[in-house]
Amino acid sequence: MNLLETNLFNKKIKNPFIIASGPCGNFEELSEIIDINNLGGITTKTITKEPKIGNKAPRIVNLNDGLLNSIGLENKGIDYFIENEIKRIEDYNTLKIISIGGYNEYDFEYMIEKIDDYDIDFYELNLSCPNVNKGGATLLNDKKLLSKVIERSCNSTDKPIFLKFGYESNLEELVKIGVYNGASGVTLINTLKGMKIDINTGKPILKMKTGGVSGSFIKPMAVHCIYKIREKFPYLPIIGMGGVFNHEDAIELAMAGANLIGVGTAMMMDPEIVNKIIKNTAFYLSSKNKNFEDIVSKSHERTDNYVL
Amino acid sequence: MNLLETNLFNKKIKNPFIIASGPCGNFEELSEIIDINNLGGITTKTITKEPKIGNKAPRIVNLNDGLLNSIGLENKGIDYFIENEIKRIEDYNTLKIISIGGYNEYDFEYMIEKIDDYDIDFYELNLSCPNVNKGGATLLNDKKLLSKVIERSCNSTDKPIFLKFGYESNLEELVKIGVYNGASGVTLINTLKGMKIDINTGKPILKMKTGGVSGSFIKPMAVHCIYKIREKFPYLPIIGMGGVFNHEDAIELAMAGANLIGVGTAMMMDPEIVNKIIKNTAFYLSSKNKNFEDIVSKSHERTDNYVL
Amino acid sequence: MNLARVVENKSFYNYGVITFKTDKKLDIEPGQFLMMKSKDGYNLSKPFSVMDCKDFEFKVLIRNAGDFSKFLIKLKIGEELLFRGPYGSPFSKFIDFNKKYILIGGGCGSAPLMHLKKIYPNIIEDSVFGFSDYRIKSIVDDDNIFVDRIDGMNPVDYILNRNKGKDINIISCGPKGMFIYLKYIIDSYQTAWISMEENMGCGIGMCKGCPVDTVDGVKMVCKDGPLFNIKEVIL
Amino acid sequence: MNLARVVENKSFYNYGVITFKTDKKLDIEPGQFLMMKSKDGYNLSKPFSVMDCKDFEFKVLIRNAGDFSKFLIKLKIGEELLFRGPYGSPFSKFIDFNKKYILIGGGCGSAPLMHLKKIYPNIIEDSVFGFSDYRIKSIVDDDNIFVDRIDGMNPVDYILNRNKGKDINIISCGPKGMFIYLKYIIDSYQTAWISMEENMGCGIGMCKGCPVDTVDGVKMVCKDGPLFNIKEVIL
Ligand SMILES: Cc1cc2nc3c(=O)[nH]c(=O)nc-3n(C[C@H](O)[C@H](O)[C@H](O)COP(=O)(O)OP(=O)(O)OC[C@H]3O[C@@H](n4cnc5c(N)ncnc54)[C@H](O)[C@@H]3O)c2cc1C
Ligand SMILES: Cc1cc2nc3c(=O)[nH]c(=O)nc-3n(C[C@H](O)[C@H](O)[C@H](O)COP(=O)(O)OP(=O)(O)OC[C@H]3O[C@@H](n4cnc5c(N)ncnc54)[C@H](O)[C@@H]3O)c2cc1C
Ligand SMILES: Cc1cc2nc3c(=O)[nH]c(=O)nc-3n(C[C@H](O)[C@H](O)[C@H](O)COP(=O)(O)O)c2cc1C
Ligand SMILES: Cc1cc2nc3c(=O)[nH]c(=O)nc-3n(C[C@H](O)[C@H](O)[C@H](O)COP(=O)(O)O)c2cc1C
Ligand code: FES
Ligand code: FES
Repeated sequence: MNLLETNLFNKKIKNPFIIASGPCGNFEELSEIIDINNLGGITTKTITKEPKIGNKAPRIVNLNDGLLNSIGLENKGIDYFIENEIKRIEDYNTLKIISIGGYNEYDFEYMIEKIDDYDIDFYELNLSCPNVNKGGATLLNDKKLLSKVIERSCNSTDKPIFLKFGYESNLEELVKIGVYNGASGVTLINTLKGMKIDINTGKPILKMKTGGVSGSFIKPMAVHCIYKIREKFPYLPIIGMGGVFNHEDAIELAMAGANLIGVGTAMMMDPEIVNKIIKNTAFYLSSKNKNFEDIVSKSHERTDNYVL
Repeated sequence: MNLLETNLFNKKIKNPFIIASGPCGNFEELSEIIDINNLGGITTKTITKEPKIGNKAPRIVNLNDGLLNSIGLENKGIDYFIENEIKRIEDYNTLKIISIGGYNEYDFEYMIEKIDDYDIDFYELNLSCPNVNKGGATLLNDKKLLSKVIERSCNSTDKPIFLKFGYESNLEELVKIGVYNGASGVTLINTLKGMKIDINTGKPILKMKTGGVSGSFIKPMAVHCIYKIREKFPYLPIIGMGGVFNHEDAIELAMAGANLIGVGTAMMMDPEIVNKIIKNTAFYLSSKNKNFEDIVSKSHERTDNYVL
Repeated sequence: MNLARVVENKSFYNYGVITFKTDKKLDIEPGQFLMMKSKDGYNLSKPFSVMDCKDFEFKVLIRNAGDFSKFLIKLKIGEELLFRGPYGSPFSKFIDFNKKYILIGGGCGSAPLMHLKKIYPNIIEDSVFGFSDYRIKSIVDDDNIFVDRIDGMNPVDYILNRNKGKDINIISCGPKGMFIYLKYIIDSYQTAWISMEENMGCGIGMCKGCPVDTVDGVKMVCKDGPLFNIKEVIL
Repeated sequence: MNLARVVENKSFYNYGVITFKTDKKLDIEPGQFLMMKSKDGYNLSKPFSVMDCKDFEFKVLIRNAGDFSKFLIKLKIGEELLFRGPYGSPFSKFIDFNKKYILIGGGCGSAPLMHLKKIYPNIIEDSVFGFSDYRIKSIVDDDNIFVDRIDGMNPVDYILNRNKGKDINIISCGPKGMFIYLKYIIDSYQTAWISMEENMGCGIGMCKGCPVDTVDGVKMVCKDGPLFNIKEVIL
């Protein structure tokens, strides 16, 4: 019996570990290092309608136990993706999540319509990339536009749609808007905004100045966001991510309420790490005689043993 | 000549290092360890109108290079403060900042009126404590109430008022509201919300579940917030804080735009650390032949050498 | 903070007894604790009771509870760390030197009691130090160490039984569960001092990080304790 | 990731030459790099070129640039770290083995060129390795190491002068400023291959962290490079 197996929307998922959007690109390089079919799922790097050349270098700064990036959603656009990448991705025997980003409801609709007949499982709308000025970021400040984007996207497909948010002051409200407009789940959390200044030059190290902070030290914020949303939405599927580097991190996010666990920055540090996390989580569960699903949302259990 | 000396509102300040609100209480214990008069300034632990007994234990969790706390603004209230503490604080020969927190404009006005005739320098309105449910936290969600609180506070005193905010999605808007209603400066940043779950018990470690994250690993977020506000408000006094443990951290925050530098969590780790930071910053400045004020906002300089 | 260098480390996976040498002459009374941290990183200092102390050396008994205690247990001879203190009120502040005391230690809580026993042997009537790992005997030398149950009893029952009828004054240090049990079984005319533990921030009373509920309101373990009268504490 | 153990560390404050031994037989071509990280912590792996490599051993030349390189320089014999790779295209992919090359190294950029020189001595016409700290000579052994200016010239001018009139093919590795100068002074009929550096994330092309602008659009240093034709790169 596979202790890691889990279910979402009647789909059997081998294990809860999925590749977070971005750090692993579209798995071409990764597939030469690990077997993609062993993963619970994969999320593409966010695809946009038009190609984006991304930001100028430096795009990456290592922080102590964290990472600051300003890739700027570099990608070749939806048409290139469909011509050159979707076929390879269809062939992986794993949950396939397509991450898309855009400026308005038409962008999202356009992309979903182009891609919807391929063998993919979920969409993830990247509503929270801190690295694009005109992009998803502003959607969060314009609730009407946000509602339209979500509604129109959900009307364009029968597939489940996840909304990806970051550490936002009004996260609960945003999730409410999402659920109200038809989203099936949420992905928490995207990177936080951060900056590092080189004190020798007096200049921000990233060419774009501000970037997104990910990695180990955003985990407490991720756990908080996941917990808070799980508390308010007991049955909403949550893909949790933020600072997962080992099975203990993964279990913490699961206990906070994550149904699936995304691994991002850790894969850049060591592309084989996800296999280690899968193996150690399985070992942990078997030593506790539990399934993965038993521990999901466990931190919300009442003392009277009521289980969500 | 004192390279560290700086000025705000025509007050000479010995050096830019001030004790952040909270971690050092009201300096009774600290004054037995270091000479308070050597500091640039001190901020009291946030005082409320009524006494608060704080949250249940555990209130503190160590994170790797960070700290999670849910003290819950434990304090004995404004009356006790005035009867028992203000006299001792008046006697320190340093910049005195009084931090106050409340639920509405009357709370703030009441406290300011009680305290305004004492020998203190600035007020700091704690609008962003993540550890109180009914308290400052909600002020940020109610812009009308927030405006009233700020306006009424500013009308109650001639002393400068700083507004303390955290890492908020709409930080710029909040600062705008503050400045519009008469605030003299801002303090950035308060703790972020975070949680840690003990995976052995499946329960959040803090009794209050969610707490405030401070310490080394919030520095990139602090630098970002300070930078962003300095960019929009070139002349607004900013007290910067968040993860300052050594002179390099302090210089980074100063370059981002901080006029004064608050030290919080680091003082809990080592109550003497602020003296080390002051000494090393002085040494750094003298080796570069610069004043502290020369490096404030340095990261905003254009290549054409335009200095803010 | 002050520097301390490891001069001896007797340890196995769960527990360690580590002796440190410092440059500064130490004056640590039984019941007091030190705040310790590694030289690297930006973590809080953590509280540890002193088990023995003389001139420039002090000894601590460590339970492997998490990252920092694991780091301590793994320290090699010559390696260094930082500490400050001593903090907290010493046992001697509360003790009536005309009385006799029974010491009840649970796990690492035994450390300060062993220190007390060594410095003031005359006031000790009896003692028991309960551990859950028999290997503790290979690193801590005391006749009253018991592992698990003694004659089928838990250490608290055992020692109270053994001293039945005496005018019992207790000093106890250990896990909260032990105190709750102790409070439940001792009679109202008996005195018991307990040494509380709580997650700490500053260790000196300024951060309000280590509250304990008492009949007189919230107090701080680090500054107002760690020793409290069991009747005073709301467990 | 693989484990490597330090077998030799020759270093002073600014630079170090460290030899590692591994369990896995290595096959690293000149020009390739390894991604290295310490065993603890959750930091990115960082790229370092290999300076020499044989069977189970490899050697790197490190400049003290920040936290991780400082950590490397301080490693003691027997200490371990993690690495993966080799990554990046080897020089041999671009080199015309019928031609002769001039190697121009700036600082640590000299490392892969020294490796190339050792493996393919026949294709090297001349070389210069410029450093700013004379102590480098105590840890790196090569006749063509120059510190600062040579006969009043910078290393680039010096070596081009010394080889005037020859059919010049250059391979260069070093700071960006050197490449900008090189691009400015070489003639359009001359070939120059330059090995680019950029802050890296994954090291294998998936994260898009290490862009370099080229006449054919944005490329990744780690996957499409690190060697590029100087004419192709927009510096
Ligand atoms: C006055 C005092 C004296 C102490 N003396 C000793 C001693 O002599 N020997 C010894 O081994 N330990 C002692 N402790 C406990 C010791 O401080 C903690 O075990 C230590 O901080 C754990 O750090 P860690 O990084 O290893 O584990 P962490 O990962 O920080 O904690 C592991 C577990 O212990 C809990 N914990 C953390 N800090 C404390 C704390 N201060 N008290 C109780 N539980 C905590 C956490 O919630 C967690 O569940 C003492 C504590 C106090 C307050
Ligand atoms: C293909 C390749 C090969 C390299 N080979 C060597 C080598 O053989 N020896 C050697 O000493 N160094 C080499 N480097 C550079 C080395 O990777 C960086 O110096 C190292 O990552 C710095 O890490 P740090 O933690 O010490 O400093 P950090 O604190 O990370 O950085 C210090 C400074 O260097 C900058 N920096 C960080 N990473 C890089 C980078 N990858 N390239 C350029 N600047 C950077 C930062 O922006 C900062 O200004 C190579 C880099 C690349 C891309
Ligand atoms: C280099 C890099 C690129 C990323 N690109 C994307 C992206 O294209 N779309 C997206 O939704 N999230 C992107 N993210 C965010 C991650 O998917 C993830 O939400 C975040 O990094 C937190 O998880 P982690 O700590 O495991 O990395 C990126 C993160 C990194 C570090
Ligand atoms: C234990 C603790 C108590 C705090 N109490 C207060 C408080 O009462 N009022 C306030 O405005 N900020 C409070 N803060 C926030 C700090 O003043 C500061 O904004 C924050 O910790 C970031 O700085 P640091 O990383 O240097 O600690 C507290 C922080 C800590 C760690
Ligand atoms: S630990 Fe700070 S008050 Fe006790
Ligand atoms: S470092 Fe990730 S693409 Fe080059």
